[in-house]
Amino acid sequence: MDDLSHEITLVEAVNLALSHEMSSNESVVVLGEDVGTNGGVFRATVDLRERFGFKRVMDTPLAETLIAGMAVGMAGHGLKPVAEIQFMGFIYAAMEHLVSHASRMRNRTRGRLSCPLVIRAPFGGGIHAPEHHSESTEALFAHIPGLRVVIPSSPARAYGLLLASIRSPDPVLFLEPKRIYRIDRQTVVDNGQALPLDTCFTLRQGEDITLVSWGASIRESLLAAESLAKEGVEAEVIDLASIKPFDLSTILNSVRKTGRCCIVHEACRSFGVGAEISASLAEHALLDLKAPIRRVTGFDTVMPYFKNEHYYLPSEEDIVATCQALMKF
Amino acid sequence: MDDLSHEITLVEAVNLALSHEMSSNESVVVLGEDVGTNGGVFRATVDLRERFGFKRVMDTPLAETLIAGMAVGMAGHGLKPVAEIQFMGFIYAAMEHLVSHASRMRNRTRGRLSCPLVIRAPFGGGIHAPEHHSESTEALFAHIPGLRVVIPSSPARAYGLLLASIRSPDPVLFLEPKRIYRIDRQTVVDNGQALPLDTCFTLRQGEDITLVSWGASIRESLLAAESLAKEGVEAEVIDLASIKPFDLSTILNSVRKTGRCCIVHEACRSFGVGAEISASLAEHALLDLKAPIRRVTGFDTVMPYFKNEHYYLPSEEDIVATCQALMKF
Amino acid sequence: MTELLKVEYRQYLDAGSEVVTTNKSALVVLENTDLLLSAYRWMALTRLYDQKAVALQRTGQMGTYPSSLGQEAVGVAVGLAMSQEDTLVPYYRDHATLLIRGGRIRDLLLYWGGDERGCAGGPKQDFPICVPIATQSSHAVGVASAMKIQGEANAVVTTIGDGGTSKGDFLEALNVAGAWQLPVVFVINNNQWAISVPRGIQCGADTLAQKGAGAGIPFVQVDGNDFCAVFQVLQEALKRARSGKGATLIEAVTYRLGDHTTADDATRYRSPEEVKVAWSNEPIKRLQTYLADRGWWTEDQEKAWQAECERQVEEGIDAYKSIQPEPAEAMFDYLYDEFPDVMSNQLDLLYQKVERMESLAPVSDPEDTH
Amino acid sequence: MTELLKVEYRQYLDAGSEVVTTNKSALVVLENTDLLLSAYRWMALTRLYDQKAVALQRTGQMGTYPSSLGQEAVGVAVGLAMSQEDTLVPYYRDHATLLIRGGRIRDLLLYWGGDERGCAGGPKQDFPICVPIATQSSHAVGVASAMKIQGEANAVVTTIGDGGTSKGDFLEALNVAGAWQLPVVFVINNNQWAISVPRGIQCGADTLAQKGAGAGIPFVQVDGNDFCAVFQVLQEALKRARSGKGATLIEAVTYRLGDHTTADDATRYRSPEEVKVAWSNEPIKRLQTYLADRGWWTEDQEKAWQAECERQVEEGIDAYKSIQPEPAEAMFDYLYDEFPDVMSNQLDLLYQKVERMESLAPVSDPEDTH
Ligand SMILES: Cc1ncc(C[n+]2csc(CCOP(=O)(O)OP(=O)(O)O)c2C)c(N)n1
Ligand SMILES: Cc1ncc(C[n+]2csc(CCOP(=O)(O)OP(=O)(O)O)c2C)c(N)n1
Ligand SMILES: [Mg+2]
Ligand SMILES: [Mg+2]
Repeated sequence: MDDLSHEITLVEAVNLALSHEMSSNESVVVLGEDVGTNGGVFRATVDLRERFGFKRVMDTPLAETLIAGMAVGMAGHGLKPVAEIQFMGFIYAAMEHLVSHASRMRNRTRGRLSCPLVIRAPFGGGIHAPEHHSESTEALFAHIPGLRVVIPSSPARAYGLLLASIRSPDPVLFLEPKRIYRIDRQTVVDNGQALPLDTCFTLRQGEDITLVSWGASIRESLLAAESLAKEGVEAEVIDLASIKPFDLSTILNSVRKTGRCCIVHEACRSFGVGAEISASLAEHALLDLKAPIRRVTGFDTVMPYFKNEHYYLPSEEDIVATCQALMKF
Repeated sequence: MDDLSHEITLVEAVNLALSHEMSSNESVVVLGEDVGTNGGVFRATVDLRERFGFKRVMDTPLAETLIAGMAVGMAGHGLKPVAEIQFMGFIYAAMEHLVSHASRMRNRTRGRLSCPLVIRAPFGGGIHAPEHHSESTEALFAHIPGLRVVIPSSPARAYGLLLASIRSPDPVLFLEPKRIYRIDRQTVVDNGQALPLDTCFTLRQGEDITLVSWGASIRESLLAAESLAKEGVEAEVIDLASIKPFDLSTILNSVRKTGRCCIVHEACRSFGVGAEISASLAEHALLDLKAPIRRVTGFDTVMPYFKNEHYYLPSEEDIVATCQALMKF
Repeated sequence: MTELLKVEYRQYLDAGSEVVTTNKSALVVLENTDLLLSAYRWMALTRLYDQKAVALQRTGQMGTYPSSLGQEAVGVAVGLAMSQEDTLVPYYRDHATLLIRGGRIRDLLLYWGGDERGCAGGPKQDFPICVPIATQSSHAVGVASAMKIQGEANAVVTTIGDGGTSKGDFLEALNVAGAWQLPVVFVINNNQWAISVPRGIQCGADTLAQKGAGAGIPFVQVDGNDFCAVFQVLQEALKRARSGKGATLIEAVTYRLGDHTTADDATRYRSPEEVKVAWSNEPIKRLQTYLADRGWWTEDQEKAWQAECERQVEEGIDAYKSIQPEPAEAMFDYLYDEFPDVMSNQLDLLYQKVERMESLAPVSDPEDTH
Repeated sequence: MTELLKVEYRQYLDAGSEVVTTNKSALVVLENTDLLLSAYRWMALTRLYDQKAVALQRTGQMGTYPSSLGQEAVGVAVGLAMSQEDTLVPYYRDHATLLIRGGRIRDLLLYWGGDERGCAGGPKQDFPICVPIATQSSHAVGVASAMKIQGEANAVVTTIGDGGTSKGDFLEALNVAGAWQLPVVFVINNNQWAISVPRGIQCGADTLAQKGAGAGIPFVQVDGNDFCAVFQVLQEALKRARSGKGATLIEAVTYRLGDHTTADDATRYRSPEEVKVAWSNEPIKRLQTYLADRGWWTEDQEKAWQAECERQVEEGIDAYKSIQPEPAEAMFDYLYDEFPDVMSNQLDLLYQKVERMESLAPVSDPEDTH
């Protein structure tokens, strides 16, 4: 008998979810640059070619517009394409198909066609990669009606959320925080159980302040929460997970309880995802706030190349400092 | 002697600013689809071909990626390209060049090269146009570090802000609210005077509530302010104008005074530009707020085709109703 | 350096309706009376439909509209050459093809009248009208690839304008179609103009067909006003596609006799002489004369058919005019498969807005645009 | 349908260093001792630099690095054929060309070592290293168009990999270069692989050169391991460009002897046999043998030159290692022309962050990637 539980990394969990869905659903196909023989530059699609063959694991020509556009065509013709964009920094050429087609096909045809595709892309900085390999531009996609944007922050959530994304009848952008691709291992049971796409996950309970984050920054948020606990400040840590559409009520309930909120993300601050969370809270929880809503984020600048990227990335200490300030407000 | 002042429309003001800069600066060139002989599908570039010749007014092949990419090349080689994207709905193919190059060239070369281009695009709904001709996705660009995003709301500001954009050493996305291209006429003196890109414009003073908007929605905002005045509510109306980077302090001072803020925009609500304004206020003016910050916006949906677009577009009545609610809060 | 062989140019009937081919297989088409009569009828219907659609726009009863005047042979050939099981991935000027594939006149009008229900009909696998230029090409290769993966023996036909051939999507799609030997036929409606930009400014190559060379796929140029030739190259290409031999690129050379759309005024950028010359090449008269010369089509038949077209188009217009608009909530009905609970706030706001609107006057008039 | 003529293939020296051309004009290159010695020296320097750069990465002293091993003839030919006034719009594997155009080894290392100052040097008009595939092609036609508008008599050379030829930017740029007769030379470094994707999967055409056909520009395929042939086709193309005759597409057929980058392991996807065969074709030995056979290059010269290369590269490495990192605020210094006042809040936050950091330990080790 197969042992279904593994101690695996986040990127292995991605691979596991892909294998699981490809085994159980013939219409799932994988396409992208180097996803076949090479198994993906991060090994996310390793062994899929061997197991599912050339027809279902396709190395495409080097063209992101094409990858997204073909995925639209495949999804509109009965397949469930899971396309990889090698790095989020190269997703912009794919944008027209996501904005103007993937997210609109059902609406445009009043339900005759739909576009249930998944675009996977590793994102975020902190791995000392070259230029354009450290992007966190999830906000651009979160603004697009009809798309779903999903970001896991642990191996188990990567597995469960990717299953859900592949099974979703809607187009999903699934962003993988590559900084934590291999940083932790976790037991993941390959039971085919998807996680919901309409909820955030409360990773830590606390009464004093609400920390909202997603992706790799969950790591620093949890570390900061531990630090704060030593000072007697109990932070509630919420993993947003589904960025679009997002579950405001869990956050709202938490902030109504704690009266304080700090949002943490790696992307540039201005017009980032944090802004929407803050604005929604400002609209719905004003009277519950004991302190302003603060954001700990990257700066409004091009991500510095890796020699200086530590000046850009939000750190545990940044979060702690901000939370301390909010507690004193 | 030439009479330099004209009663002109917004689109004529765009044309006037282009003529002015092309006359006074040889390196200014115009490129795009149908900008030459045809003078642009909205007539924004009319007569420029006749006056400045084929070399400086270029009908490009039909390729938005190319238009943006060529503009990057031209800007990096001593020209000042003003490229037109025929409708904002077709700008997505140009995104990679804006995000990965235009906004980064100076940074990447530590000042050796820069990318002083202007991309002009008509945007927004309400003109009963076909699919994809009603987009307001300014938020996508506002999130990009190194870009400037500018939106005029009157003929005079179109003239002055476009001059400023063309003279800016930074890359500028200049979005033209086509719904008000021809709706009003205003005297514009062709004096070559640019408006600043680092300030918003307070169009109406008021003590009771701050209305922040930009582009075509300024029209409904001002109408709403008039309506509210009849009920004794004096709204301060601020035209954001420079969306990125934006002038928070004018808004902040206004909201500190009024204690109430309503943000109006046509784009989808979630992760829109309004979110950043609201979040910034929530961070810096919490204690001054007498009511929650509210947004009157388009819905988080694909803009309905024109038969139903009135259900989507923020109206004067929507703004009045929201302001009334905030006054009663 | 390297030179191309002369690109094949296919023409069976010239502008004077004379048979100009010695190709024997052309007879299969040239003597197929049923086919030619059917083609003629569809072309005539399309032309009348186009004319009435423009009139609806001019009288404020519809939105911006792109007539296919002069390009009917291409659209009809595509429609008649395809089988119902093939997949069409069209662009926005394919009215004839949509009609042949079962699209209702009402629905076409709905689409251009600003109502999403316009693309709800037609064969369920066909892609909807596509406005962002050239993006349909990428979708078409996606569909073709899905067909190959799923073992389907059908083909995809996708259309594009001459202007569209400059855009990356089209070129990327050609490339993968060649690399993967996909069952897809690319048809360029080279109507000589991309709004105001003439074909010569769009591309420096002698033919657009030769864009197939770089992708390693066969290509051919055809007289796009000659239904017979277009139909036959399409049949050949479809056969290739269906038998696993891969893609074909067809450039159909025709002319946009009308404005780009009702929002355009072509007199700004092209001469009346050019248009006049083009009229002498137009496809409907050419086929009509051919048919009449052979006694396959009489004046009585013509009259009866025009009356029938009139009836069909008016029926479609009536249906278009009488349909109730969708309710406001329709904007959310197809956004996600299920309306997400987390967005319920938006529905509340919409209902409030609708309530406010119901106590107010109707909206102001449209400005016509692209 | 239509067939291509055989695409011209240029080769002067074969893998065994034998002259295989009867083309008289080839002698201009084959007998230009100074040129060939210079080319040889640059190729040898590039190879040593590449090797040491890889070693720096392997020892954790630099970031991910793309070696140009085996492709030196292409890079050197581009560098030597261009004039200082021409503009180079490179991609990321053009180390030889950058060096020839005055790029400092220190700067190349800085770029790949994660420091923006790496692209601050070189000829002031040259474009920086470009990572997003094929986007440089669009910039190149923009530059070429600026040259034409400004009446400049120079040319642009832009490079791209075989994989890059599939991306829309490249194809759109070819098209406008043909339509507008732009003074630009496109050079494809066809090193047979795009990371793990072999040339055959990338495109179904026999040559990549023939992508020029659809754009109406002349094209030629050349043995990319034969410096002499590459140099001469470049010279011809540059002459065409500078004299207003427009663009040329050159496909240089070579081989990527190393991994894609230091983050890649090519043994996963290609056979050692293939690489072994490719080694017998490599460009440096080919030119060296040719020179040695004629007595133009001796073992003593070789020794002296290797020592000189060692000295230059080590000097560059020392300069790289000893440079102080930029201060944190550098991230804002080149963002806008002037730092916008309205962003001053961000500077405050940065200073606070730096203060916090100064009381903390250094950051953890990098994970190597692309
Ligand atoms: C990506 C994109 N850019 C611009 C437009 C605006 N536009 C609509 S039609 C058109 C010209 C198309 O010309 P062509 O491809 O020759 O097709 P035709 O309309 O002549 O049939 C343009 C520029 C668009 N719809 N999509
Ligand atoms: C737009 C874009 N997509 C993907 C990548 C990731 N990537 C870097 S190099 C490469 C392969 C390039 O192959 P080729 O064009 O043949 O050039 P080579 O590296 O072989 O010189 C890929 C896919 C990228 N840099 N840019
Ligand atoms: Mg056309
Ligand atoms: Mg390569």
